Parts: sequence; structure tokens; C-alpha cells
Amino acid sequence: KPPLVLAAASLQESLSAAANAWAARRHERPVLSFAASSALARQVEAGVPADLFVSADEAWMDDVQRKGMVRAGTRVSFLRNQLVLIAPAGRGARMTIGRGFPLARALGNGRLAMADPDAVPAGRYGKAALTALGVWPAVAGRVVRAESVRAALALVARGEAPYGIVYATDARAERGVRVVGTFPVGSHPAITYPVALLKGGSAEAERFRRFLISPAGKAIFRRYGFGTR
Amino acid sequence: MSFDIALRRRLGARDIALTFKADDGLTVLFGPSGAGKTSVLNMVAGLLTPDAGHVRVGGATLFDAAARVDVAPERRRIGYVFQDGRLFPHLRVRANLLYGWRLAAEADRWIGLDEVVAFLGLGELLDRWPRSLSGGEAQRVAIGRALLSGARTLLMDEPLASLDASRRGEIIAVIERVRDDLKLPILYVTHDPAEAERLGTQLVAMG
Amino acid sequence: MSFDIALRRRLGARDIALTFKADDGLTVLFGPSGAGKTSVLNMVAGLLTPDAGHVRVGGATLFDAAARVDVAPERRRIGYVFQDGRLFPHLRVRANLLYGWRLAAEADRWIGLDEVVAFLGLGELLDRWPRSLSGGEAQRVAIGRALLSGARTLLMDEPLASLDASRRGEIIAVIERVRDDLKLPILYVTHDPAEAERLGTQLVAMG
Amino acid sequence: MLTPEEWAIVALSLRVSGVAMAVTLPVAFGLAYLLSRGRFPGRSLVDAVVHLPLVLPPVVTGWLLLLAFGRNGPVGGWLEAAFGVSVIFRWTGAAIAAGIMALPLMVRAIRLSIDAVDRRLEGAARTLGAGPWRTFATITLPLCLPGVLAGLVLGFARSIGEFGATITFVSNIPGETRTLPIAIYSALQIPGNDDAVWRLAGLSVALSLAALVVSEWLARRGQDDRAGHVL
Amino acid sequence: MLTPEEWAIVALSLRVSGVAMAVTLPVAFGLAYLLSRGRFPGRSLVDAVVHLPLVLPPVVTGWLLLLAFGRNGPVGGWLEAAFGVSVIFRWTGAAIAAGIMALPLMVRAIRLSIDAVDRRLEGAARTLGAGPWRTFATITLPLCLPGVLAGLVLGFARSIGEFGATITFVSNIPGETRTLPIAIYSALQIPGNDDAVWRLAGLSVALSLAALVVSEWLARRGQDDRAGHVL
Ligand SMILES: Nc1ncnc2c1ncn2[C@@H]1O[C@H](COP(=O)(O)OP(=O)(O)OP(=O)(O)O)[C@@H](O)[C@H]1O
Ligand SMILES: Nc1ncnc2c1ncn2[C@@H]1O[C@H](COP(=O)(O)OP(=O)(O)OP(=O)(O)O)[C@@H](O)[C@H]1O
Ligand SMILES: [Mg+2]
Ligand SMILES: [Mg+2]
Repeated sequence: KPPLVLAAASLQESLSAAANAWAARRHERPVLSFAASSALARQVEAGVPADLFVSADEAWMDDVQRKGMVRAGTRVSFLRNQLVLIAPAGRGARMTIGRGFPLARALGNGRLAMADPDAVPAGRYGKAALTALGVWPAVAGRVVRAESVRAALALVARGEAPYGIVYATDARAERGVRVVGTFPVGSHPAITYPVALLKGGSAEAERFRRFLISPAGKAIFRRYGFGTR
Repeated sequence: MSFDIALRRRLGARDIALTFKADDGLTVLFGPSGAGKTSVLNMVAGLLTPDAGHVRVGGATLFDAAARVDVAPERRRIGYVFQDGRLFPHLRVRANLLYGWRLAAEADRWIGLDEVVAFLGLGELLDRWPRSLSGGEAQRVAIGRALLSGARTLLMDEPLASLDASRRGEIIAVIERVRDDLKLPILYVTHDPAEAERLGTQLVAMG
Repeated sequence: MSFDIALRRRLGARDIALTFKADDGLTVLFGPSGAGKTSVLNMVAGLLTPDAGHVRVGGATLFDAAARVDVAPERRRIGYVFQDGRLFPHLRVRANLLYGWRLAAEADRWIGLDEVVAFLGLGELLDRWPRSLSGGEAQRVAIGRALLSGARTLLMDEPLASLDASRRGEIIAVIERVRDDLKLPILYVTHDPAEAERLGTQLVAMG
Repeated sequence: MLTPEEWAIVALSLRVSGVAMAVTLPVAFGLAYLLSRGRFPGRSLVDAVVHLPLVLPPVVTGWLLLLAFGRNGPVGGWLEAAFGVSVIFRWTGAAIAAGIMALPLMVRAIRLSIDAVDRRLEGAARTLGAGPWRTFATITLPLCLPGVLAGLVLGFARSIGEFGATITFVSNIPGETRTLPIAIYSALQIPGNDDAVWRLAGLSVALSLAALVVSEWLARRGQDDRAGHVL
Repeated sequence: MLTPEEWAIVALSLRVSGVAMAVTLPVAFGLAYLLSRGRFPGRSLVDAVVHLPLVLPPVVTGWLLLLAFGRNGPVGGWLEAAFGVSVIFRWTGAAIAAGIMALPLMVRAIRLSIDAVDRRLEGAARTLGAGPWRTFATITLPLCLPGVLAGLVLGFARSIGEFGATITFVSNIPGETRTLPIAIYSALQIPGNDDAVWRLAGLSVALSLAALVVSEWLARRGQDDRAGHVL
């Protein structure tokens, strides 16, 4: 029985490519199940028979670990991402993002699309960055809280919002938007993706985990715009 | 001339056809079960469209296939006592009785609720729902509802079928008054020879 | 003794009560509209539960409030011709007729489909849906359905109300045969004195 | 007992669902009537389109709404140009999403009741002098009231629970589009926040329970005394 | 026209919805019958519980299912111990989610029809010798068939579109729980992948359109010739 990997939906393309590469090395291709990190974490906590968990969010991995579902010593934060400001393709001027940068003025009476700043990780990082840069109070009332980064991306791509905050990996793949600025690394907590072997995970799953965090595995993710560490 | 009727209509495998003219008064339509009596009444009322022919009542053309005349049922001013009652189940007896009365012009009303209630013996039924009525009670309410609608013509499909003799007598007396004093044309279906004898100005046989 | 009945039942504001015993033959129940005739038939059939009293038919106790006997309707073996037909709308005429026949034991069937179809004149109606039947046609099917159920007792609520004279004659002849040859107890509601006269072994008045 | 913020969410949910029902009910009735009584080419197509929001994942429906009502969408562009209004990111948009998602349920229930109306009673009303409209209002409509009520209950419950299409279409804006289910979803995203989820879910349940009880009471009042038959 | 992978998804969706309907229909009928005919304390409670999946955001329903059917959950633990089966992450779990979400729609539609059955016809059947069960099977059931059919159509459409509860309960496992809506969700996660989304959405629509046409045809066959009344 091939290992079952639960992974955040935003890793769909990159992790699938990694699984294909693994299969090309004469291993059985792991079964990948993509959904929101929160849904997957709750499944793990309910005791489902899964082997690996790749979360887009350290907080949910913490929760899973606290509930004793993670095999000790197997948790590694192996991917990083960046937060970018986007505008619909062909619109919006480049902006240097720094303390007190003029986002509110650029928005005018338009909206700022981002994932839910209270709930979804990308939104939380975005809010942290805007707060650190001192512009959050000015734009908070104009924020559109999308269900996910992808939804925020779609709102900008459709021109419903003149600006949005998403991960660099998302912005890269959508032709309808362009990146107008990148948030300084220090403005928000590090955006990292942890992987861990779950309690009862198979030896083959552990081998796959090791592959993911190996240089060869990380190289695949870099092709999709992720940073690695 | 109260009725000048020539009708043809196909129903499933059967062909219903009838032609007759009748002078003023009450015309009894009789014939065996399934002859098409109810169908004829429905066509006169405008509820069933004939395939061909015409319907003239009291000089007015209500339907004429050739001339493409087809007066809507609500403008034919016909009071119809259905063979199966057809009371409105969501209205109490009083509202059923007054349904047509409220829609009639003041001048067209030739009978009032009190009178109808009295000779049909409906006094205790006014606040009841139709579904709780006995067979004969429902029939009486249906008669009252048609009379109260201020109609200029009456169609009655075996209106006395399940009523006892004394009640029958009272209702027959009212029908006679409508026939003789108000001179409304009436088309009447019955299987009872005595009833036909007593009420009918003329007889039309079907089937 | 064919019927030994003592019943009381409250319906809304009315109190229906009747006590009678009847010898073999056909008992005519008559009374004005709303007297409670249909209610009595329903209580005998087991469709309406009396508040007090008993129902004994042909020596068997079908209901006894004091002794807490209440035989289920389907085990009373009673054929009931309802005042309002009550044909099953989702079954064709043939299936309506055979509904009870199929459920009856071979030995209990005292009449066959062909005979019923013949004297009720249902030949052309067998493949029709009930809703397309005329008033009299539906009534005839209802009579046929009750006869075919292999009942040991018959309840008939104005079964001939809207039938023409010749059809009535044929049906009356069959009822007489059931009464005299098969000796089934029959409880019969009618408003027609001639019918009561001809068929009734005894009369019970209500109301 | 409830925090002011929770009250605001409940009030918003009620407003969104209430408006959605008020607007959708006549539309649903019209469609149900058309599908029950109408005989026209393209009837099956109308039927199918009505069912679409049921069949498609809500997110797709929300996305289609975004395409249609968005600034550059056909409906949205026209609304903007003609009336200067925009429903996107507004509670009105949430009401549109809720109404659209509830529509198929309402149409089916109402249609079932219209199908069951005995049309001979309408004929009887006509002979008593009622024109087609009056016949409709006094006979047809009251006779299919059980279906209308059932449709309303289903629709209201569905709209109180509507999530996927709403968040995709009008996002999650506190005080504007953050209805109960969206607040629940937000709460679900945060680890260790289950208490808030349960509170909010309890609120949803209480809300529709109340609606249910009212509707049952209305239905019972209308039916039981009319039935009357003791067999 | 369709890729083998798409075929597999369609086949899985049909299997999940088909099994869900087969199992849920009798349950829905039983509940509808109980709610329509039964007079027992707690009736309103049953009614409310049946409506819950409609009112709660699907994600919450999915989570509750996860808690109940999970290895440590009351139902899941029992299933495991008694039969050694687990529905979690299995297509059977997806069918359970689909059935639960469709249940309230089905119960309402069926109940509406049972309410409308003329009980005097059941009395007539009894006098003709049919016991309660036979009366039910030959009179009551056929007379409320329009409602059963309507419930089935609603339920099937709903289950074909079911997403939120399914992904929360049984995740997104290719060939096992990745039904059409979940495949659409997955496609939506990949930016610039709209073609795949539309293809899959089109498939959903085609599927339920087919179901709709079949049901209309069945309904028409049963009704039109019986009506007969020309007024
Ligand atoms: N849809 C149909 N298909 C076939 N035959 C039909 C249809 N509708 C009506 N009929 C037939 O048309 C005939 C006329 O029916 P109608 O109700 O007018 O008869 P009637 O003279 O009023 O009979 P009754 O005295 O029994 O009420 C009946 O034989 C009936 O069976
Ligand atoms: N739910 C109810 N509330 C009040 N009165 C009722 C109710 N049900 C029946 N009744 C009354 O009980 C009486 C008996 O009805 P039943 O049908 O037995 O009369 P019947 O003798 O058969 O009359 P008919 O000859 O008119 O058929 C009627 O007056 C009827 O109005
Ligand atoms: Mg007739
Ligand atoms: Mg009676």
C-alpha cells in the first residue's frame, strides 16, 4: 500500500511533481490528498490512516504535534515563501514596500484583497507585515477577506480589487496579475512549510519525506518559486 | 329562445355530440350514464372547448367555432352546480357560499345569503370546513353557491341526487320560482322521471 | 340475526347514535341529510371508531367498546360501496375492480370479473383511468369493486344515486340475488322510497 | 450571553436571509408555476438551469456570480452604469448568493404543490365569476400554500447555512458579508478555537430551529382543522 | 473526448451519489412518513435534526462526521470493532457525506407528498382486505411517488454537487474520494487552470441534466395519462 500524504492545497503542482520524480526512481508513487491545512490537520487529529502531513502553516502542525500525532524528530520546515503585493496585469505602478508606504492612497476607494487576516495563514502574515510597516490602520477598513490566497488572487485577476497580497508562488502562476512589490523579509514572521511523519507512518513514507527534504527534492520545489532551507 | 346549442367534441375514444334548441324555462337533459351530459354542461359553461359548433344562451353567443367566439367562463354569468360538488376545501362553508356573490354586481344578485341558508338548511354549517360535511350537506352548499353568484343561466347536474324527499321538495320549489319568476334559462340533468316531469319545460334526450 | 348494532360517536358538535337489530336480508337505513348514515356505515366497516357500543354482524363481534374488541377493517370481510366512489386514482379500472378480488381467498369469491363487467356495463372502461370516468361510470366501478372483494357483508351508501333507470334495474336484480341466494347481510342507504320498498327487508330510521 | 459582535453577525445573517427569501420567493413561485403549467419549448432547459446551483460546487456558483456581477461582468457593469450600484463585497451580494443557492430547493417544493392542485376547482371559480388572476390568487395560491411554506423553510435553512458561494462572491467583510457560516469558517481555520465554532454553530442551529417551529405552527394551523375527515 | 482520468472521476461521482441515494432514500422516506403521520413527543426535535445538515456550513457537518466516524469516534470505533471496516478516506465515507447532505431536501419533498395523500383511499383499501402494510405498498406509496421522485432528483443533484462536507470528512484522495466537485476544487487551486475547471463543471452539469431529463420523463409517464380530466 503506497504512503498517503496529506498536503496543503497550495502545494498541489509542486508536490505532485515531486511525487512523479519519486516514482521515476522506481518507488511506488505516494497517494496525495490536497485540501486546506486546517481540514487536513483535523483529519489527522481524528486518527485517519495517513503517513505524511505537509502543512502550509506552522500553527496547525503545532496543533497536530501537541495532540501527539507526529513521530518525534521528523518535523522539518523545508520550504519558504514570500509575500508580494499584486495588481491586475497592466495596471498599478511599482511600489517600494517600506515603512508607511502609500498603499492607502494607491487603493483610493478600491479594495485590498487578501486571505482572511484573522484565520488564513497568508492573511495573518499579510496583516503582520502591514502592521509592522505601520499601514494596517489606514487600509484595514478596505480589506476584502477572501477564503484563501487563491480566491484573493482571482479577485485581483478579475479586476474586482486593484491590489492584493498573496504568496509569490501564486502570483507567479497567474497571468492576470503582476507583482508590484515584495514585502521585506523582516516585516512578517518567516513563511515556512513544515513536513512531518505521522504516528503510524510507514517506512516508505519516511523515505519519501527524506526525499522531499533532500537537495534533489527541494530543487523541484524551487522550480515552482518556493524558497528552501 | 333560451338555449341554441350545437356541439361536437371528442373525448378519448368517444364522440360527444348534441344539437338542440329550447324555449324559455327549464330544459331537462337526460340519458344513460356516460352519454355525455356532464360534458355538454361543461362546454356550455366554457370549461371544456368543443371541437365544433356553437353555444347561444338567451340570445347571446358564448361560443362559435366558425366565428371564433369563445367567451371566458367568468364572463358567461352561468351558475353551475357540479355533479361532484367541487367546494373549495380551503374556505369555510360561508366563504364558499359567498365566493361568487362577492364578485357579482349588486344589481345582478337576485338572492341573498339568508334566504339560501334558510331553504337549504345550512344554518349550522356556515363555520364548518367542507371536508367535514356529509354528502347531502356538501351538495346543498354547492347549490347555494351557484344560486348566490348572481348568474343569468343555471346548469344543474343531478343537484338533488342524494337528498331526502322533504329537502328535495323545498329546493324544487325554489328552482320553480327561479324558472317562473326570474325566468332564468336552466339546463338540468336528472335520472329521476318524477323530477323531470315536475320541473322540465322540455326534455332533451342524449345517447 | 344479521345486524346487532348499538353505537354512539361524537363528531364535532354532533352526537351520532343508533341502536338496532335486524334479521337476515337487506336493512335500509334512511334519514335526512346529515343524520349520520355514512358515519354509521364507517363505524360498521371499522373506519371510524365508536365512542361506545358494539357492532355484531352475522353473529360475529366486530367491535365492542366494553370488551375492547376492535377487529381491523381488513379482517371484517365487509364490502363497502362509498357514497363518493373512492376509486384508486393510480390504478386503471380493471385494477380497481380486482384490488379486493386478488386479496380474497379462492373460496370466498362469489362473483367473477366477467359477470360484474357484464351487468354493470363496464366492458369499455376496463383500461381507463378513474379520473376520466363519468359520475355514473365511477359509481358502477365502485359497486363492482365491492362485490368482487368476496365480502360476507355489504354496506352500500346510495349506490344507485346517479344511475339511469335501466341500469338501476339490472343492478337491483343483482343485489336481490345477493340478498336471497347468497344470503349476505346488507346495510343499504337510500333516499328513494321505491328503492327502499323493493329491496328492504326492514327499515331503520335515523335522525 | 452573546457578545455584541456575535449579535451583529446574527443580525446580518437574518437580514441577508430575510431579504434573500423575500426576493427569491416570488421568483421561485413564478418558475415553479411555469414549470408545472407551462408547455413551451425549452422547458427542460429552464428546469436544468434552475437546478444548476444545486449541482455545481458552491465555489463555482460563487465564481460565476463574480463573473456576472463583477465590475466587468455583464450584469455588474450594467448595474454600475445604470444605477451606480455595486453588489460585490456588499451584503446585497450575499443575499443574491443566498437566494440563488436556495432557489432550486424552493422551486421543487412549490412545483410539487402546484402539480397537486385540483384544476377543476379553478374551473369552478371561473364559473363563479373570478377571472384568471383572481382564481389564481383565491384558489390556486392558497391550495399550494403547503408547498410554498415547505419551500420557504428549505430555502431559509439553506440560506442561513450558505457558505461557499457567498465567500467566493462577496468575500468575508465584517459587518457587511460576514454571515454566520462565514464566521464559523473563519473560526475553524484557527487551531484550538473550537469553542468559538461551537458557539456560532449553536447560534445557526437555534436560528433555524426557531424558523422551523414557526413554520410548523403555521402549517398546522392551516391544515389540521380543515382536514376534518374522520374517515 | 474525456481523458481516462476524467472518466474515472465521473464514474466515482456516479458511484458515490448512486450508493448515497440508494441508502438514503428509504431513510428519508421513513423519516418523512414519521414526520407526516407520527404524533409523538420529540417530533419537532427529529424535524430539527433532519434539517441540521442544511443549516450548518458543510464544513462543520463534515467535521462532525469526522468526529463521529473517526477511529476514536463513537460510530467509527464501533464499526471498526464490530465489522473491521472504516469509512474514513474511503468512497463509502464520501457516500455517507453525500447522503447526509441530501437528506433534508429529500425528507421535505417526500413529506409534502405524504401529507397530500387522501387517507380515505387507504380506508377503502382496508375494507377491500388489504392490511396496513399492503395498503401502504399499494396505495400510499404509489400516491406519493411524485414527491419521492422530486426528493430523489433534489437529492441526487445535491449529492453530485456535494463538496464541503466531503473534503472535510474524507479528504481528497484520487480514485477514492475525489469526486467531481473535489476535482473542480483541486483544479481551481492551480492558477491559470480555468479550462480544466470548466470542463469538469460542464461534466457535472451534463450528469445532472441527464438525471433531470430521465426523472421528468418518468414523472410525465406516470402523470399525464392518469389525469384525464378535461375539466
Ligand atoms: N379522457 C377520456 N378518455 C376517454 N373517454 C372519456 C374521457 N373523458 C370522458 N370520457 C367519456 O366520455 C363520456 C361522457 O362523460 P360525461 O361525464 O359527460 O357523461 P354523463 O352523461 O355525465 O354521465 P353520468 O350520468 O354517468 O354522469 C363518458 O363515457 C366518459 O367515460
Ligand atoms: N368534523 C366534524 N365536525 C362537525 N360535524 C361533523 C364532522 N364530521 C361530520 N360531522 C357531521 O356529522 C353528521 C353526520 O354525517 P354523515 O356523513 O354521517 O351524514 P349522512 O347521514 O351520511 O348524510 P348524507 O345523507 O347527507 O350523506 C353531519 O351533520 C356532519 O356535518
Ligand atoms: Mg355526469
Ligand atoms: Mg352520507
